[in-house]
Amino acid sequence: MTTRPRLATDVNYVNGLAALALFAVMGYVFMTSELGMPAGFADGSITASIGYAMFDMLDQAAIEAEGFLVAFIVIALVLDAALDGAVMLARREDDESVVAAITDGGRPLSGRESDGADAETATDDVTGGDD
Amino acid sequence: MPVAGPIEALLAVTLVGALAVFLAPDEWAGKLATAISLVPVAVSAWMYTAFDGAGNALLGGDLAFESTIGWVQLGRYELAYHVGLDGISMPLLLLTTVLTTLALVSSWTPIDERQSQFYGLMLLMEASLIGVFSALDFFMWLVFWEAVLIPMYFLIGVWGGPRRKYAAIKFFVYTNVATLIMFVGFMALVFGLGDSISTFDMPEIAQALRAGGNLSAVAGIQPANLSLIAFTLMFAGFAVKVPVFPVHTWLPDAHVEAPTPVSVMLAGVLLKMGTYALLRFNFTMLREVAEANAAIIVAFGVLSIIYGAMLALAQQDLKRIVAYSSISSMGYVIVGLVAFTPHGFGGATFQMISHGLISGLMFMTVGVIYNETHTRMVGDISGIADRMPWAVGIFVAAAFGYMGLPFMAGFAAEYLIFQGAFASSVIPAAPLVTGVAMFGIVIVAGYLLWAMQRTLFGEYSLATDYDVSRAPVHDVAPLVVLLALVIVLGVRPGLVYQMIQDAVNPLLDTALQGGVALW
Amino acid sequence: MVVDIAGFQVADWVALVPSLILGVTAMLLFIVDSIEPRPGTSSNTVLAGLSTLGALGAFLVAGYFLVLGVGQPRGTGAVDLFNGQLVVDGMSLFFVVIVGSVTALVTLASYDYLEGQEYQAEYYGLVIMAATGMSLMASANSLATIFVSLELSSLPSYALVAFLKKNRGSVEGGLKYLLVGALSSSVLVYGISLVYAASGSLQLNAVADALAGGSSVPVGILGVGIIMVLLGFAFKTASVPFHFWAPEAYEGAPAPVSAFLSSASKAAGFVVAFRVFLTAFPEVGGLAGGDPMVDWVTAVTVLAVVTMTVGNFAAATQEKVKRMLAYSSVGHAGYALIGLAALNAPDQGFVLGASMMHLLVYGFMNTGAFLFIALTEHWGIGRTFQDFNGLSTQAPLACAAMTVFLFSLAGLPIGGGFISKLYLLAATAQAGSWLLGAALIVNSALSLFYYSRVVKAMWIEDPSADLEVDSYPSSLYAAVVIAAFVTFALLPAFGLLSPSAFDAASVLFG
Amino acid sequence: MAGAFDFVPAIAALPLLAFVVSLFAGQYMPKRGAEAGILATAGSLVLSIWTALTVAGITGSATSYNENLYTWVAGVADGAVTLRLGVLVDPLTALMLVIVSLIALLVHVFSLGYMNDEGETGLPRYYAGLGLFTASMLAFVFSNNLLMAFMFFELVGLCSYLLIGFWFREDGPPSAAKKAFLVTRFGDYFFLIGVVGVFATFGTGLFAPITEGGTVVAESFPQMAEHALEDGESFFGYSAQTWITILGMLVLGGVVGKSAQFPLHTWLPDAMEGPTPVSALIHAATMVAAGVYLVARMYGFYLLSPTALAVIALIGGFTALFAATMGVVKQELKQVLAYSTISQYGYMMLALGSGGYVAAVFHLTTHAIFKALLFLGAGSVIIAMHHNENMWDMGGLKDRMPVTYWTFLSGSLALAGIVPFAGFWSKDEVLFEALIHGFGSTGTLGTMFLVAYAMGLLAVFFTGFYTFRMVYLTFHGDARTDVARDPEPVGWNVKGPLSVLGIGAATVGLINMKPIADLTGLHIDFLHKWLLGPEEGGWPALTSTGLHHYEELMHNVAGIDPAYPLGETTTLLVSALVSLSLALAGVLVARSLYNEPEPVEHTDKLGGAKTLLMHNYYQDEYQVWLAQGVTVPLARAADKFDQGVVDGVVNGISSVSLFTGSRFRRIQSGVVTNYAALMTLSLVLLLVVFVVLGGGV
Amino acid sequence: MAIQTQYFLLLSAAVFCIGVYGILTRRNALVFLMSVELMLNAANINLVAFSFHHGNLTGQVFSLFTMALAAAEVAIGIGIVLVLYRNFEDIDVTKAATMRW
Repeated sequence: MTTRPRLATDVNYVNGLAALALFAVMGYVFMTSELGMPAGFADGSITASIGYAMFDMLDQAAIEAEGFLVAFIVIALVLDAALDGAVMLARREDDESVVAAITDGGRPLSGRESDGADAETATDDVTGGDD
Repeated sequence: MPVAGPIEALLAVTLVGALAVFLAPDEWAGKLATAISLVPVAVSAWMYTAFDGAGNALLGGDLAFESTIGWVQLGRYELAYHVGLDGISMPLLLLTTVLTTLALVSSWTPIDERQSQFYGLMLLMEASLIGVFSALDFFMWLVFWEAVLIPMYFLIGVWGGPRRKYAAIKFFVYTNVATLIMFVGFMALVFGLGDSISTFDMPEIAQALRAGGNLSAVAGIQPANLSLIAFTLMFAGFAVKVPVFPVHTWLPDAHVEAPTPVSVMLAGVLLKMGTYALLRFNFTMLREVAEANAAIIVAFGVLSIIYGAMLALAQQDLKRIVAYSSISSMGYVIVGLVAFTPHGFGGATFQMISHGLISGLMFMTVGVIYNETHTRMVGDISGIADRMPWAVGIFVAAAFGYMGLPFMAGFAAEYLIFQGAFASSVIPAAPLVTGVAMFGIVIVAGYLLWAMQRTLFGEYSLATDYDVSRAPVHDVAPLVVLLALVIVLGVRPGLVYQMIQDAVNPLLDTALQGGVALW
Repeated sequence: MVVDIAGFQVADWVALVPSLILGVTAMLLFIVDSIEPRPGTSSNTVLAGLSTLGALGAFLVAGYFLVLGVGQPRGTGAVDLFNGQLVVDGMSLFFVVIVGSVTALVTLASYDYLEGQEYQAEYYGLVIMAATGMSLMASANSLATIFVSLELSSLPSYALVAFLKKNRGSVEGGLKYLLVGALSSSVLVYGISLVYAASGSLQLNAVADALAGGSSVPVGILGVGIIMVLLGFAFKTASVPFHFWAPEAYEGAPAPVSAFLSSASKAAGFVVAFRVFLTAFPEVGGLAGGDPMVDWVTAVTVLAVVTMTVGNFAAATQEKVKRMLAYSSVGHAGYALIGLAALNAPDQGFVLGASMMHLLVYGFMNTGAFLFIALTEHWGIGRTFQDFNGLSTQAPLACAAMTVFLFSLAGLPIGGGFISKLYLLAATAQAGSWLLGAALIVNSALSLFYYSRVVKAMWIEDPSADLEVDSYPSSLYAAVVIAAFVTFALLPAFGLLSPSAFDAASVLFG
Repeated sequence: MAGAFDFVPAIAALPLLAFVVSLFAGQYMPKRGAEAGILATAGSLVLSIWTALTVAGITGSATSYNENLYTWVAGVADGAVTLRLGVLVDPLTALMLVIVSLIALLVHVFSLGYMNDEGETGLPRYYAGLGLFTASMLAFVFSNNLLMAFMFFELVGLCSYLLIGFWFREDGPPSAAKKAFLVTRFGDYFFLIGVVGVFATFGTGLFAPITEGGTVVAESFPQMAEHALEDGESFFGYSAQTWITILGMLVLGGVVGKSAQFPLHTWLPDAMEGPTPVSALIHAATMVAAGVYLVARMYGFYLLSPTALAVIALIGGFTALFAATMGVVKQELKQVLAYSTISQYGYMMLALGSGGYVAAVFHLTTHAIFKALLFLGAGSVIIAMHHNENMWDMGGLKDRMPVTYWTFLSGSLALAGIVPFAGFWSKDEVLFEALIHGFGSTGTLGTMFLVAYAMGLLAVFFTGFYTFRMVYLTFHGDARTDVARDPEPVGWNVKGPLSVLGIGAATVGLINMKPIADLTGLHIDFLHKWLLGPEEGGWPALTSTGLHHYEELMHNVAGIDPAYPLGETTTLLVSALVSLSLALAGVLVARSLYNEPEPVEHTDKLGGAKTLLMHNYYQDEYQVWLAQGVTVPLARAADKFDQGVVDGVVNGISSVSLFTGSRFRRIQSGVVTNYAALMTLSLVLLLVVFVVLGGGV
Repeated sequence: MAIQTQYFLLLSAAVFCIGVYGILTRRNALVFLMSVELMLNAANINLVAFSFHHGNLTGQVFSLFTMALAAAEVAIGIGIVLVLYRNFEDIDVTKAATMRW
């Protein structure tokens, strides 16, 4: 029962090798790439320019950037949706009674004893799976 | 051009009829479907008498009952509803309508559950088959071509024998793959024609290909090789439908499991789709490749004939015997086609008709006997002639028809094929090859006579526990009609052979050069 | 800025109306949700009706715009909005049509499906929000916009998959979807950052311009970026190797959500992929001639082959219909990828158009198939193939519809799937991509096998004694039947939409 | 003006009508369809005689007739042959028409006694079969081209099948019917190739050219072959000579099958399972003659190929001897007759092969009469014996059924070749022709003829022996069973035909008493003149089926010439004496062995040869082995191959796919960490392939 | 003297791969989410660095959006982890493996 992060003792190091391999490839590619010297920013307030860029007021920005107004509006929607979704998921029903789980039909599932749920959380009748 | 011609009427009647039959109660679905199917028979019979086509549909001949409607614009290509008949498709259309009606009548006895679905599907199949034989736009043709599979799948799967599910899915997947392969081949040709072609109109494509020099490279493949590849792919695809050795194994399973009327349609009409397509596509559009590879193609034909017949010889199940012999019979068509002679083409086409009738007759007769005995195994029945004299009489007649008895349609067809193939300048060592192919007529006699001796004659006995009596009239009536047709066509092949010749002769008009041999 | 739509001089943002309709609907649903007196008291009818209307509106307006020529060469030409952050052209409208129609079907079907469930307002809100994101993806023309709109479609989807909070399958599906999604979005955003590193821009046309220079482009960095971006989209389209979420999410999710994700979300993923790769990277991929800098065409070819193979082969041996459909959905992603793979063809618009048409038809047939699953879940008859045995005796209409879906998915001429699949095959032939063609044939055959297993169960097998269907939920039925009708009608009426697809596709190739 | 020739098609059409009437209405007729058959065959006989008279010039000037009447398949394109049905009437045709319709009529009448009076069921089917057979046979006879001949050749085969298998409820007849059809089908296979080849080579199958006002409008294929030979053309890569030989040999396949020549003779003894009238009509007098008739019909073609002639002669001579030896040990009446039939047709082949055209036709004629007689006589005995055919159960029937005995004796004398019965004259001429041509022809051809002659001569002895063994066992001595003591009486419908034929067997030889004619100088070789034609020049040269033409060809092309080692008259007499004395020797041996009250089997004296003969030289065995020991296992093997390999591949692909699928789905382990690992790995892989290796760096 | 941009790339790659490593080796759902955050931030490093490299602010601005998104993602993520715990009594991501193959 993990209720809080602990130092993991069952770490799967073998999988980790994939990450190392990825790093090796990426590192190789990056270090062999030819990149010129940084151009650096033009003079002016970076923060203000960021603000202008966010609202598509590019003509007022000191440092050039693309407009991000659409992204800005959309990110608002994203946060909205995330909030809604998170609340929906997190909310605890007052009523702890079990709602019929629609995806599991009323008939026994074949071939998978462990499917469905424990007796107290699901209505599934997992007896006698036929194949 | 008139839009509502007789072909449209045929399609409409069968489709609407199918719908009506689906909704009809089981009790009279069979009668209703039969009644509906009489309309196509009448219409197609009228069409036969009013037939005014001339020449080959794909090579600029005059089409009968032609109509064209724009359908879909797909990228650069224009798809159209384009139908019409020539001397090749008219007899096949007639075969379809007649055989469907007879098959429907022969269903009355064996089909006793889910009848409205059965008869509805049969009519759907008829509609698709009519489409296959009349469509002249490749894509529309393909729609009908594939649409045939769907009713067939259900007809075998629902009403078939013990292994019906296996047979149905095998038939389904096998022929579907074949279609896809063939499709790639044809599309490669269309793309090879490049800008000169902006439709899928088969006549246009065929004429562009035969004009020569219109092909250009596709994806780096040079025109000569392109046509060889296209030919190979299309041949492989159609060969499954025919079927040609070694892609025939779906057929016996499908036949054995299918209920009798479905076997009748399968052997009688569906197999002809394959040879019809071979004739229309491979041998019309890519004649030069076919000629260059005649040796290989004829080898497949001869192999199918002999091998199919040998397999038939080893079978115990009457239906299986007829099924394998269908492979053999269709092999003759291949040999006839590849001969590139007037009688070769004509005989091959005539064989499609005649085999359609005769194999339909054979299957129906076996079905009639099965209806009474509930077995088809050679060892289980003997002396059935004692109890069902008329059915057995027709069986004997049908069997001799199958063996190629003169004055029955089969002899005319096979003789013409042999005549055409013998004189072929395309087939290497044509006389010898023809002679080998002809040996099929001996083997076919062997297994049919053997089967008849064992089942029909001798002392009466039956392994299954059924009381055998004379077959009901509505079982025998279709047999009589078919037998009559077989004899009429055998005595007077010209009834359809005239128009067939008229349509196939243009195929030989121009000599084409430059076909690449596979090796 | 003013554009001419059907003779009216209107502001250019009008072209965005379909997406706006969806966005506004989503907001309305949130409002309904927040003003309801107690959670769950809002009328199901109002919610479902509102969302269906919104989706339908988006669909109709987008379709109407397509007819009018908005965003297309014969009409206004592509409408650039917000300095190229968004673009409304034939392709975007085409995909909004797909998204809108699928969403409408899904919300219609959900009316019955959600009966008695809590959080209905949230459900519809999230669906429409995700749909908004998808419609924006269709129009997004900058990597930034693409990323955020992609997330707008993803985040609600995670929640939707886990919507059945008490159902372990649903939650597990949601979790896997979330985790794989999170991983994928970080890969995507990392890829975007590398593309930015190579080009200095996020706006697609600017990226293309920057990369067209050639010599000074750090090809290695760009290559890593492109591959990562590709994989980011692979997640959205449920393509190998980022498809792992799909079988579980589709299986666990409520069936309408599965329908939604496997049809609309996939289509949206494809439109983004099409747009990014064909607007920003054509020269990099060598489409303009010459050697490719980063051969993403071949990469996509490999992914397409592997995707269709993995999807179909795994689907072939499933026991549960829904999971089979999930895998088949992966397989179809592989088919649609042909649009980006067989680009060696002389007529590239043909290839891409075929892919787009396939996604359109797929939208209807696959949605229909999953909604049929929703129906069976509603009936509670079980999920395995055997559970469907003899279902046609109880529900012939629904089974007939399902047959249409499955056979159309398999590419038989009973629905538009026939033509679209053959067109994809033709595209491979034209491009000479024999590998793709062969893979398509093999997989198509295999798919016919497993699709017909369902058909066989429904029509051929005998029903078990206890099979009983006691209700015929009208809206679910309506959705299934409409989907079936459209699937079927797309066979003869394929030509109504295909010119739009081919035109829109051709435009992308200049 | 409607002459006889306009009614020739009706000769076949009448029995065809009888077929239809018997089949559908026979069961409502008092004689179950026999009426229709008798009327029709009587009509055919009348028309045939009228035709023959017309040909002979009795009803006007002598003439022949050759017209195409029906276009079966019209070849539209260039190079597409047109296939027609037509009528050719020349002396040969006319003669054969009379024979066939006469015997058909008699057999129909006889059947009233054999079938109707015996209370058989299924008689409409029987008479329908007879009617169809008669129609087909007659149409075959007047066919004017090879294809038409083939078509009716096949139809008579069908009728043979149906009639042999008439008693289908028993096991034997259906099996025999199958064998008969199958074996002849095997021969017909070659025949069909020959037909196709002839049409492909010459574009026509006409036996004789069609003339119009003295000019040829359609050439015949023997003529075209002749021209090709003269012009040194080549066909299909072969010289004309070789190709003609090939075609001739192919057609010969059908002949050998139908005329029951070695090695395809095995079906005929089995065919005796059929009703005896059927045996008489089909398996003795007419259908079996079809093969020989065909060779005679296209004799102008065979004369172009000495090789083919030699083969024909050898087959004929060998078969004559071979079958005769087997006839020696048979115990059943009809079996003896069956082998005798095979043997006699061997003589005809011998004659044809060795240039004895007239002799062959002569023997064909006489044999038709006396063999039909013998079979009908046997039928009469069988009726009397309650369908017991074993000669060892008979004996002493002479006194109880005198009509049968005397007519049978007449037939037997004819068969044995005892002067002056019909068989003597014809058989003698056959042997004589073979002899003189054997001496006269050059090179190996002459040697072959002599070999064939020797075999034929030897067979004469056996013929005399088995014939009279049969007569003695059946009619002489004491009755050996109760049935034989009290045989069932037979009616007029049996005796009538027997009488007609019995007189015929005694007298028909008079039509061509060549030796007498040669000795006396009287022109009584009527058949020779009949075939030669009424005038000195024979038939118009254009007809090309006349004897005159054949004689030219024999001399010019085949190199067959007569030579008389002992002088013409002496040779003739010696030849006749030798064959007659051999025949008499055979008769006497039979008499000494079997003409006693209680004859016993002497076959044991043959030692090892007995087994061989009883088993028919194991001909059946090896053919059955070919069918069941070779073909069936081969078919089974093919079936195994098909199920296992061809279909196995199909099923294997499916299994492999599903197995692959079941492995692929294991990738989806359900553990999200594994997914992440796989995603990472594939990312690495893609990066390596498309960035590092792909030239990106 | 600005630092070579390549080293920023290397750094971001390192951070990215550490994130991947975390995902691959740890089973705790929350750790999984944290690792994803690391990967997102690796992208941010790139964006900011190349913003400077190219001399435009596009990357910088975009990095802000990335962060916002990360937050949204975590919100949903936490929600799902919550229901996961309620259903499986655990937040071990490998435990929720009832659906497979």
